[in-house]
Amino acid sequence: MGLLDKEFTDGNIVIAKAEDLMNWARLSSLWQVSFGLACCAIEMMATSASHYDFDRFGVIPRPSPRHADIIIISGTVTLKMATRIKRLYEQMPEPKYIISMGSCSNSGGPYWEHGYHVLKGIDRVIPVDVYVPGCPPRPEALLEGLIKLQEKIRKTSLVKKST
Amino acid sequence: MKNTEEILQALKENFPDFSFELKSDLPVEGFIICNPLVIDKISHFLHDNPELNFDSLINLSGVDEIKANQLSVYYHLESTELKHKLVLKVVTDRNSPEVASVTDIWKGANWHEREAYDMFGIKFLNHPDLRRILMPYDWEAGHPLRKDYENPEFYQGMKVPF
Amino acid sequence: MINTKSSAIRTEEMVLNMGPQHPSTHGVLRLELALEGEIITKVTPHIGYLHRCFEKHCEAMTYPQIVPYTDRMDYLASMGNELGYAVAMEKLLGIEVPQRVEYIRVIMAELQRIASHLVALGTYGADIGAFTPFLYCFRDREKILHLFEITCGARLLYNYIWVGGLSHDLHPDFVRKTRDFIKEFKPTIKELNDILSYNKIFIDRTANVGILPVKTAINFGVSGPNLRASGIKWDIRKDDPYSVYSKFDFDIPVGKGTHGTVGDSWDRYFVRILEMEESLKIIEQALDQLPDGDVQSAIPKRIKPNAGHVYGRVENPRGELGYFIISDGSTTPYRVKVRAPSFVTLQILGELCKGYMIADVITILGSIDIVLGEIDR
Amino acid sequence: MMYDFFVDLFGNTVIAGIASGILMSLLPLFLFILPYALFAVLAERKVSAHMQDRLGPMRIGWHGWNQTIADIIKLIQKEDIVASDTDKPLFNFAPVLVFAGSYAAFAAIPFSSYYIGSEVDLGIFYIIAVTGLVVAGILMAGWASNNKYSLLGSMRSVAQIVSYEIPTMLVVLSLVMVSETMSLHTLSEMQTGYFWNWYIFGGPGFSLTKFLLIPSMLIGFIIIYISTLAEVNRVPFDIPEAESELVAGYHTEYSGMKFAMFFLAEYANMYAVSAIVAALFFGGYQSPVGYLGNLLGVEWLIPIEQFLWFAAKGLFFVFVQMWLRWTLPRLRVDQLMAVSWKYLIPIAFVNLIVIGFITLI
Repeated sequence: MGLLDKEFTDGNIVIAKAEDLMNWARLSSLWQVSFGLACCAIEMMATSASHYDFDRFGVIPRPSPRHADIIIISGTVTLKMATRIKRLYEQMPEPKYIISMGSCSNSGGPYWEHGYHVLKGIDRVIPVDVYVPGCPPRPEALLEGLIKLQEKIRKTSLVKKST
Repeated sequence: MKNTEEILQALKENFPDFSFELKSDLPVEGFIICNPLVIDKISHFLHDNPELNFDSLINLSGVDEIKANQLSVYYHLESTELKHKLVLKVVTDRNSPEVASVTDIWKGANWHEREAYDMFGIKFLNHPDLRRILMPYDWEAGHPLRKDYENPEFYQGMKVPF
Repeated sequence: MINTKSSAIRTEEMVLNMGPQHPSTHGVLRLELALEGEIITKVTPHIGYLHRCFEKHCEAMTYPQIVPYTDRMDYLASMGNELGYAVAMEKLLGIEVPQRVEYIRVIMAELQRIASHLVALGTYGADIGAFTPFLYCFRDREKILHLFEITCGARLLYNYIWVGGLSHDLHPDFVRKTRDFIKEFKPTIKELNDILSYNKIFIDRTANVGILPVKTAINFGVSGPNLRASGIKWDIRKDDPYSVYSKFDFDIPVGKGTHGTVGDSWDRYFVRILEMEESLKIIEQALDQLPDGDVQSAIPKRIKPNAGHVYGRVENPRGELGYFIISDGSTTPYRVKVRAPSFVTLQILGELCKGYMIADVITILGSIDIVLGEIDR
Repeated sequence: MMYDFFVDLFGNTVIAGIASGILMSLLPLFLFILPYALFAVLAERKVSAHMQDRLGPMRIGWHGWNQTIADIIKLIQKEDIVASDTDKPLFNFAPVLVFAGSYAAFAAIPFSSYYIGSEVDLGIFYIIAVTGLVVAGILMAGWASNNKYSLLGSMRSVAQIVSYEIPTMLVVLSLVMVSETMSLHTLSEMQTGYFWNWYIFGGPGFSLTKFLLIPSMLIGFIIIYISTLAEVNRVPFDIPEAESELVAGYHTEYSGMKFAMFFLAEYANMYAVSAIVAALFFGGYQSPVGYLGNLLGVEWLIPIEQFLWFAAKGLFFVFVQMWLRWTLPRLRVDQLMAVSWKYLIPIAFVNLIVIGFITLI
């Protein structure tokens, strides 16, 4: 079980500092599953390549889901593929994050109406952290999505939220 | 280089028992309608005859002609050596569609026929491996490119419509 | 005493499941490999993980609305897909398009061919283990994408070539920038050759692997660079010319078996490099001859063809892309069937891989250069 | 000498043994391996990036210098997945064994004339033997994961390491023949003075033998470099973890810190073999041009200089390994075996005989 599953009832300065360090480490080293689905995967590859260089943010592709922290759903998810993606997601160790890249995986995109074999949004299968709109999103948009995810991770806390 | 009329002539000479019908009134290409159950014999002839030498099947497409209550298959043939082309069409009943497979003549027909089976439910006789190809193997809602196809509400617990 | 019967080790075939998530299946392809040790006895491809119902969409959309969907089939060669659709539709409608449109289409299609081949070559290098050429190829591809971007605003899926015309005229800088690109790109082909094509290890890995004889290739309906690598000069741009290709002077590179047998993986790889050079030649000629005119004058206001059917085809980077369109006289097609080159080409994988090792499956799969978007449609 | 110091201090050999042992074994780990591994992983990413027209990590620390620290802290936080069908004891033990194997090798590596973890007379053979543990660990990992890719990867890896140990041993043997010692410390001491005393240039002294030995030594160096490259599974011999074929090879199923241990072991191993090459052929910790300490008459500067020289030589060879990785494609399994059995072993063997004759003269 990951460290994050334990929550503290009240925060103090030690926990706050440890939390900052852990959040910093997680947001700085988001390893991605090298997993592409469709058109968006090409833009994802372009983002990893020389011109946009995902590696600047510490994102490197890992072929095995066991090594990865983040999965970018890059393209149309079909019903046949959805069960596999769910399985892939389950194989990743906690804490794990998901970026839904492109209209297709957000909501079915251009295939929303007549796509008898298209899943209308990956969030029907697995939880999504950041949605990146576009068909396909430009690499800049994907980078923006990554930065948004980093902001989200920065705000996570080990302290149990009081209700 | 032969045109469709000449090929039709050659076919009629070789297969006096079979019926052929040339349709060339519609734009843009003319085609020959033949019997679905002997299309493999006709294809053998077209492939092996040195004067016709149709060595390549470029395309095979199923079509749902719902108004006539029939399914049809179009074959686009080409000879890379003699550089002529031919379109064949077979028509079969919509309720029990059966067409002879041409996979052992043109191996490339294999997946085309599987796709036609997947999308229209056309059964290709003597096909080595007639399974669904694009849709999941456990898809139960029918053949999606038929005009009267209706999509299921759920597939393996996932909602299908938007 | 040793009982030979009980001491015999039980052996069984191992079935290795490769994909749908695997770094080098080029998308969501699933291969079922039957192995004996590392030797392949049978390969069964399973496709359909990206089946996006293109043909169903065609039956529900009007003719101009289909163009964006064609983009999304072979997403590495969107311009080629659009061109194929436009060629088929113009054949069905019987309309002539202005010369400027045809020239721009050719320039775009050839630039797209280079971009697509760059991805193919780069990922091929990455499959074999050389990662750096992949990034060099993407760097050069980025320059082509920039040219597309100044023309129509999109990087990947353009919706640029319409039935009867184009969505935009060229940017004023386009001709100059394209000439600059050609000048820059020529040395990088040499760089790619030095780092990858003539590398001893690369040749050892690819030469004599996955040999595809011409007869088998034609029987399977293989087309494009894969067919030409087997040593036959078959190119729709020459053999069944469309658009204005008959006006240009260019060669059709074929596989020669330089480092092994004709039709092996190295030939399939190298034919693509030679094709990029030929594409540069075509672009240069087209830029020189580019006529003036209005690119939208021939676009029909309402597309409503007569009942009939047409098979239009173009030479896409991956081979012969054909559209079989049946019209019933309304504004939407009755049936569209796409003859996708990768769909046909992937069938030979089982034939090519038999008796090779796991590593060779990757080599062969990379060399036939498939795009799953087009296979599954 | 550390041991003697503690005997004097405590007056008891047992306590002194334990104390010096802890100090001796912990020192190289904390002072060298971890910082080195962190640096090497970053260097790998930076080197590859700059070779590929990219920048590499830029956002985390100045030019991404904290990148690997973040990676490690993140990996510690990750969930440790043990799939239900794995062989759990082996699965958990394998990364430890792999890391222990590569770490143990550092014990006999002479970092300077004043510091060797453990000065064994059979140093070079100890290193080669103890890195054999890595093979066992990899095989364990591959088997216990219950994953076909892992199994294939580990089987490839074992076949590869076993075949490439032979040319390594043959070259080491020829060096032993020339130098008549198996202790890396003595070997380094022999190559003192200037760079022409290095074994790559025929060894110390000026005689006919030295000049006759130079071509053989060059061949020996090339063979041992290639085979050590294969032993640490680097491109062009990275088939056990071949990303495009076997996903991640034998560590496909490992997550979190266990994966990090494989990762660190790989980089530690890279340095270990580079250090062996440096110690055998490139004068070990000896400076090629003399010491600043001698020049200034400052005795204590010499060990530090020696350490820096040794680190620099090792890192240079590590850099060459990275350089090759990002340049070359990967070989196939049968080709890999062919390189070893058809080319390297016969050449190394002939080389051994030639060196034997030369030393007899």
